[in-house]
Amino acid sequence: MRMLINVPETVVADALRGLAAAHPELTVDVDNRVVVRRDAPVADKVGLVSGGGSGHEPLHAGFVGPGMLSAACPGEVFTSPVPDQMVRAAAAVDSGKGVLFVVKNYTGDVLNFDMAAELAEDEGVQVAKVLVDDDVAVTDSLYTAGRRGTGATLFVEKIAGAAADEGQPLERVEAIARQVSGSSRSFGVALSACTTPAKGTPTFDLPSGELELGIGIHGEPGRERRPMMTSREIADFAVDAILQDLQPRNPVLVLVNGMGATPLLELYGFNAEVQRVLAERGVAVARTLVGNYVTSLDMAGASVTLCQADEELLRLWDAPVRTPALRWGM
Amino acid sequence: MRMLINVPETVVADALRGLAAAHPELTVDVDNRVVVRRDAPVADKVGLVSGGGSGHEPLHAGFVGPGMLSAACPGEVFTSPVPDQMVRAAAAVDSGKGVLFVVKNYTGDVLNFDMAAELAEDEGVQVAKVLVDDDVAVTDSLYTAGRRGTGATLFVEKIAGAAADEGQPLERVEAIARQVSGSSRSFGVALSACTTPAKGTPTFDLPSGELELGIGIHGEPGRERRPMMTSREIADFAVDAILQDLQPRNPVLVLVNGMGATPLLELYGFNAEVQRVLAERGVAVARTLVGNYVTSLDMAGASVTLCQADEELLRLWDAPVRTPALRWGM
Amino acid sequence: MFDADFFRRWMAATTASVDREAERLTALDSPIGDADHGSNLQRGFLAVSAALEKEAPATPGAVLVLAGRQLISTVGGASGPLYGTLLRRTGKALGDAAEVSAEQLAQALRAGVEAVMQLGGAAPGDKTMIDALVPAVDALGEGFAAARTAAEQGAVATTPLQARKGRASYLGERSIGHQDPGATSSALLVAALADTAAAKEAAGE
Amino acid sequence: MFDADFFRRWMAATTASVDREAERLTALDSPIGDADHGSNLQRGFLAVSAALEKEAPATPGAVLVLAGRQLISTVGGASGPLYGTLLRRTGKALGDAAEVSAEQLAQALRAGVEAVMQLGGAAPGDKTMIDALVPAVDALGEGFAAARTAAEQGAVATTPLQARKGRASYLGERSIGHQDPGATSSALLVAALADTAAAKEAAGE
Ligand SMILES: Nc1ncnc2c1ncn2[C@@H]1O[C@H](COP(=O)(O)OP(=O)(O)O)[C@@H](O)[C@H]1O
Ligand SMILES: Nc1ncnc2c1ncn2[C@@H]1O[C@H](COP(=O)(O)OP(=O)(O)O)[C@@H](O)[C@H]1O
Ligand SMILES: [Mg+2]
Ligand SMILES: [Mg+2]
Ligand SMILES: [Mg+2]
Ligand SMILES: [Mg+2]
Repeated sequence: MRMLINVPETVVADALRGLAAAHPELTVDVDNRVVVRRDAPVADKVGLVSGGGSGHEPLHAGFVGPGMLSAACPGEVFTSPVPDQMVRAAAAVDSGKGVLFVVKNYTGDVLNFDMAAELAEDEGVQVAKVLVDDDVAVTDSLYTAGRRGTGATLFVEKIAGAAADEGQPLERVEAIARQVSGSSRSFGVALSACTTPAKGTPTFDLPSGELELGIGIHGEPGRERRPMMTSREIADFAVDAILQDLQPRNPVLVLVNGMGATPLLELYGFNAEVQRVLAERGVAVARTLVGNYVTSLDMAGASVTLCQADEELLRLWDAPVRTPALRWGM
Repeated sequence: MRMLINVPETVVADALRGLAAAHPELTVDVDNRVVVRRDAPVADKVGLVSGGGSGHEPLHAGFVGPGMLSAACPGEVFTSPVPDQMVRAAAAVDSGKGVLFVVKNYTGDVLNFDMAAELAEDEGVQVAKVLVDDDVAVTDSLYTAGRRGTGATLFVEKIAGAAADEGQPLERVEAIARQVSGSSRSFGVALSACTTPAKGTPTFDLPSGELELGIGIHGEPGRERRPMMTSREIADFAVDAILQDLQPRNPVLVLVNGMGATPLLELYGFNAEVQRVLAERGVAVARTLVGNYVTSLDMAGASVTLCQADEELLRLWDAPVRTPALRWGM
Repeated sequence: MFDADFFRRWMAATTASVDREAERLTALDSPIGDADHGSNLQRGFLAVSAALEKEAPATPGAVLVLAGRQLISTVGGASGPLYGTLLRRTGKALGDAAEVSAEQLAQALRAGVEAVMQLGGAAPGDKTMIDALVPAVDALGEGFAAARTAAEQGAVATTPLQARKGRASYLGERSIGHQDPGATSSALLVAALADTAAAKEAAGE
Repeated sequence: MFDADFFRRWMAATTASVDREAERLTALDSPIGDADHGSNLQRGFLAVSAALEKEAPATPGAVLVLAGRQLISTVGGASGPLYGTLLRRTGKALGDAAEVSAEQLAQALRAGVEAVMQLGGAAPGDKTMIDALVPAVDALGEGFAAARTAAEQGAVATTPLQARKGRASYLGERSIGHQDPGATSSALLVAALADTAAAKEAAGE
């Protein structure tokens, strides 16, 4: 097993201890698995709570801080957290203005956050929820669990986080989060599977020289396997898959996201091709972010997320943010 | 070949185009391979120029910006850049106060930067050089090319960059850079080899279940191969190797650096073990940075760098920085 | 009649069997899922067993409610709320009785399975745990052994299905040809029930 | 006597042979280096050939000076400055003469090799290009064929050595048992010289 770990059982707890050591500006409750910005609850501010399985770092704990999440609940690797964590997080960040749960659309996440919302409301916290389901590789139909939540999570958390920091009320923060989620679409490819600590071997076999199109962020295979494509071809395929679903009129935010093991050198090169195809399709680009943000352990590959941004979303995107993984303006 | 590229020959140029698209605050000369902060030359400020082979991203181009490098010169993958690039960079950033070259100690980098320094001085630019050679896995003796430059490069570039931004003169910036370099030591391990685009297959064979101790950042094997160790054991080994060479009296800066393909989840867990052993050895920690900063393409593994920091270095470390990969305080 | 102790033994048997089969469950969850089902249930049922030992609830209903709550609080993922709801709602349906009949148990289990269907929205044929649970509950009238067989057959019968719920559904047609991990673990749960009942009978209780 | 055209042909022959052997050179640079030597020299000599075609320098010295400058400007790494210096300093030592003798060439090459030793600080036995270049220059008195053989033997003889210069030195004892890529490419350079001289002779020049 090629892993820098002690034993699979303590991977998440170990990471939380390491996170705490590196980030004194966060309160890390290792036992209960809740990461909260140290100054929470911030008076008169809507709390923003997200969470999900571990293995997607820096998502979500790396996005906790001023201008973004108030708290994050990391589950076991690729396993959504339990309601107890979310209830605890909600209680820790609620200033009385309510809490928004940002939920990636996976059966597990949805069910656990739903349960948590009920429990938190029982404890007197006003809770709203927004679902992120941006992955166009999955048909959103009666015959699936709906589209998966992937890269757009970053856009939702950043932009809703900025709205919350401005002091906007829960309904507004929720509406903005919903707008971002609704205007964002993603498509991902894998050049290798990933290896979870619990399993210790790759989640699927992908011979060198082939790639998976339309993968998610949990080491599951994609919709289709093909002979290896060039960066140019992949960019064409991914962007066109998105544009089939989302016809942006406004300039877009672009996230070119690495799945974990793809070198930044390749990721920037891939971004060049993504920008080229967007220009060819007449899509204007307002901002571009390139990096490993919503990962799938040691999977090689990348995803593209586009978010159609109006003036307000752009202003909120540009607003200051100070988290371990995303920082600007302060 | 599991790579998100077009052809090996254009990897660096493609990446520079993608960098330019994502970072309008940088001037990227793709043909001549020079990345310069857009506002250069900054009046009355020493210029800070570094560079080296590509494949270590975000190093160096990701560290260009206020508070850090004035310019970076990316070479081919794992191949130091040519003097022409450095001369061009020096000319672009010199405000008349001179330029400091930050050079990682590899024969190629040293020779090319030496030639560039001569040529730049011929063109009237005052040039000083600082060598980074922090890797304790290599004995610094007559029988080697000296210690390699690895993770400490980040400390040198950040701290010297802050000194330059304060308007300190070339001799001071150089002296501070030299102090940081002299007070920093690193040790790295690989859990897998990496694959260069030119070769297309892993640079060495590392069976799963074994690891390489004392690796550099160029896909070369380390000093020793061993059966797989736990995160705890690796932290003990790496920190002790460093402490054998560097007995810090002051609190240290800690960099827990990923080689590229090791998930952040594991890296944070490894940081927990690094902090534990430092505490056990009585070494106080002033600041900790965890992430993929000085990488080796898609190599799995990590390195630890310690820098003994006095008050001034700590102040300069904390000073604002705004680059693609390192940002705080502004 | 079945008392609280019987239900504790059922849970213990499930814990043992999930622990034994964890790797297989995770392996089944690799090609069409995210390779965590085995470790999820292992973690959950170990917590269930620990809690039952500590609190020792006095009624069948209380045993299952506690077990369900433990699963919800420790498993996460899709299977945590679903299995948690199964046991919790089965337990609730059993009420406060100190002992319950086989028929009461069958009825309560049906209520539990229906709660799972409502929560997760899955119907038979969607390639989920429902495909083992519904046949098991249907067969329970013919005895525990019949339920066990029905659950096992139901699990095996998920192989040719295309998933319509859970993360296997993302794969579309590629989900065909793989046995569903949740249906497989449901068969383990039912088998543990049958084993526990057989042991009770053998002991002449 | 050797004119500018001879030196251009030597460079062209080197380009062709480096191009042909690039993969092998990179492969040699993998176990004890960073897997770039082949592509480094390929890039460099292609640039050399392009520049020579464009500028067509009139003297042997000017050909080598231009070639050396091209290598310095396009190769990078350790081999760029070292090979660049080798050719540039050899060219400088040849001066402005329109034609040079074999003896003048041998002397100039010695000066070039010495410049490389000074720049890189390597001595014979350090497992570098020097281990092919020095024997070649020593043997040049006995003719080009002898130099070729000496360079090839010198390259092969690096295998049992422990590297003391360049990145192979980081490996310590683990560098033993691998042939040095730079010594191998130096042997190609000398072989190209010998081939060019043999072709000249065959053409009765
Ligand atoms: N909507 C649903 N209704 C019923 N069962 C479901 C549903 N979604 C998933 N499952 C079951 O859960 C199992 C997966 O559980 P597990 O791997 O623990 O959770 P996750 O899918 O979150 O990783 C599937 O094999 C399936 O049997
Ligand atoms: N100090 C030195 N003196 C002479 N030759 C050297 C020296 N260092 C390295 N070399 C030669 O350079 C070769 C490596 O070249 P190359 O791979 O192109 O550069 P790099 O080592 O920078 O990747 C080695 O095989 C060796 O022959
Ligand atoms: Mg899961
Ligand atoms: Mg090199
Ligand atoms: Mg699963
Ligand atoms: Mg090399």
